[in-house]
Amino acid sequence: MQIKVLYFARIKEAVNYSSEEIDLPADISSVTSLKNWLALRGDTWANLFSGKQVVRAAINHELVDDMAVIHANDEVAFFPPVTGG
Amino acid sequence: MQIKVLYFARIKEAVNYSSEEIDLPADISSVTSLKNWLALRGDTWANLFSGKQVVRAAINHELVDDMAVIHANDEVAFFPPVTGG
Amino acid sequence: MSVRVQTADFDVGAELIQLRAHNPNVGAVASFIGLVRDLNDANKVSTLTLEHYPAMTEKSLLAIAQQAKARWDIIDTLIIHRVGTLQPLDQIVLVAVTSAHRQAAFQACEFIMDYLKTQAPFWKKELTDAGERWVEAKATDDSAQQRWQP
Amino acid sequence: MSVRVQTADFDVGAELIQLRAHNPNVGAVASFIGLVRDLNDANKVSTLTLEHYPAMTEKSLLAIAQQAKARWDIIDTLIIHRVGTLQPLDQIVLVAVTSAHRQAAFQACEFIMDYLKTQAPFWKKELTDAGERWVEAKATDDSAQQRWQP
Repeated sequence: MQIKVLYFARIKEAVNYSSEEIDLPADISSVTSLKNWLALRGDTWANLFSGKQVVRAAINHELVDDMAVIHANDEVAFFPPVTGG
Repeated sequence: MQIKVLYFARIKEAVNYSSEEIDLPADISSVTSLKNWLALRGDTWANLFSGKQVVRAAINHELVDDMAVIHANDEVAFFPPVTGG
Repeated sequence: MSVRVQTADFDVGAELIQLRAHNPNVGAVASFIGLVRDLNDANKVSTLTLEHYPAMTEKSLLAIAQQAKARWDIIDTLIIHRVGTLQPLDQIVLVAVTSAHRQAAFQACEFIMDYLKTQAPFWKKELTDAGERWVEAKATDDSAQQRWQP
Repeated sequence: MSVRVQTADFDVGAELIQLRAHNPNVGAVASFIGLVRDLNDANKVSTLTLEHYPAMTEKSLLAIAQQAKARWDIIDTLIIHRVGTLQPLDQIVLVAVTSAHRQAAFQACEFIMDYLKTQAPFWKKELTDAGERWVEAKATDDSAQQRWQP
């Protein structure tokens, strides 16, 4: 299925772009499985998404935990713990 | 000994004046004994100072409890619980 | 630490700017404004008159600010309290605290308000549709103050 | 409930007057201002740049304000958060809450700040004398937020 993925802050800088359209393999349907799948893209991605760093996720502009299910056309965002205020 | 006594808010209105100089009998040396002594002045005073109402006290501009000792030339103030803010 | 008791109104925006002026250590300003409401105990309030004990009031407020300063890592405090006759919508009190981090500013600001409500010599008299009356002290204010005690 | 995310500065005095304007039920205004400090983790800070997630930010702040409204007896809330590049002494955030009585306003204001710090999609990058760096999230902010959970 087709989804949009956004990256913010230090993650955006590390992967060097802010958004992409991804056509997900059929077996990738949760935040966890998407993270694991992204981690296979190479060292930078493995470093970010294999669990060594805390990476928060939102689906369609709501914070979610890693168990959350991804649906077609969702906007998934990855970012470090927030530091506003 | 000579002291100054001030009254505020509903107590001032009840006794109908705001301050007086008092020459205390020798055996009156605490807030409690001063209250008991004032309560002997008549119905209005008894009503205020015999313990039916909460009457707070300050000596020389500091809140004190009824055990506090009064010294010559002290400024003693009596008032209801405060309601500022 | 600044304490003012006055009949005049105050400009909250200007006071807060003044309190933190030119101090780049200030990361947090917590503040509280108390206002005259038009309703108390189901009666319409038309005026609120604040009496105080002039020789004691500022001293008492300063002692409260000093306790807050001793207890939390704060930079500065401001307390302004009005006296005299006020109307609904009027400002009564401003308490503001500056600090590096927000927890200290919030806690000290609440502490000052809780102590001011129970220790500072002010008394409110309301003129309502049921006549003139002294405002009664609230048990909830006593318990709010007592929670800070060790 | 009003939420604004903007690059422009804001006038705290005017905002607070606006928030309580003409409402004689408001007896209490609790507010918090967050400011850029010139020192963080022992490094001199020259600029602070705030990035955010535009499609999510206001929605997230509104959800936090709604939770506060559901939990306390408050009248209105205002959240203004700046984005872009700021300098020491600059205002970052204003949170203000109006209510009849002070406890609800204080609690809701602290709650909103604690949730904003841990839930709203803002990220700070500092330019310091040691170079550019992303500000790290603090464990103390997580525990501040967790204390509100049932």
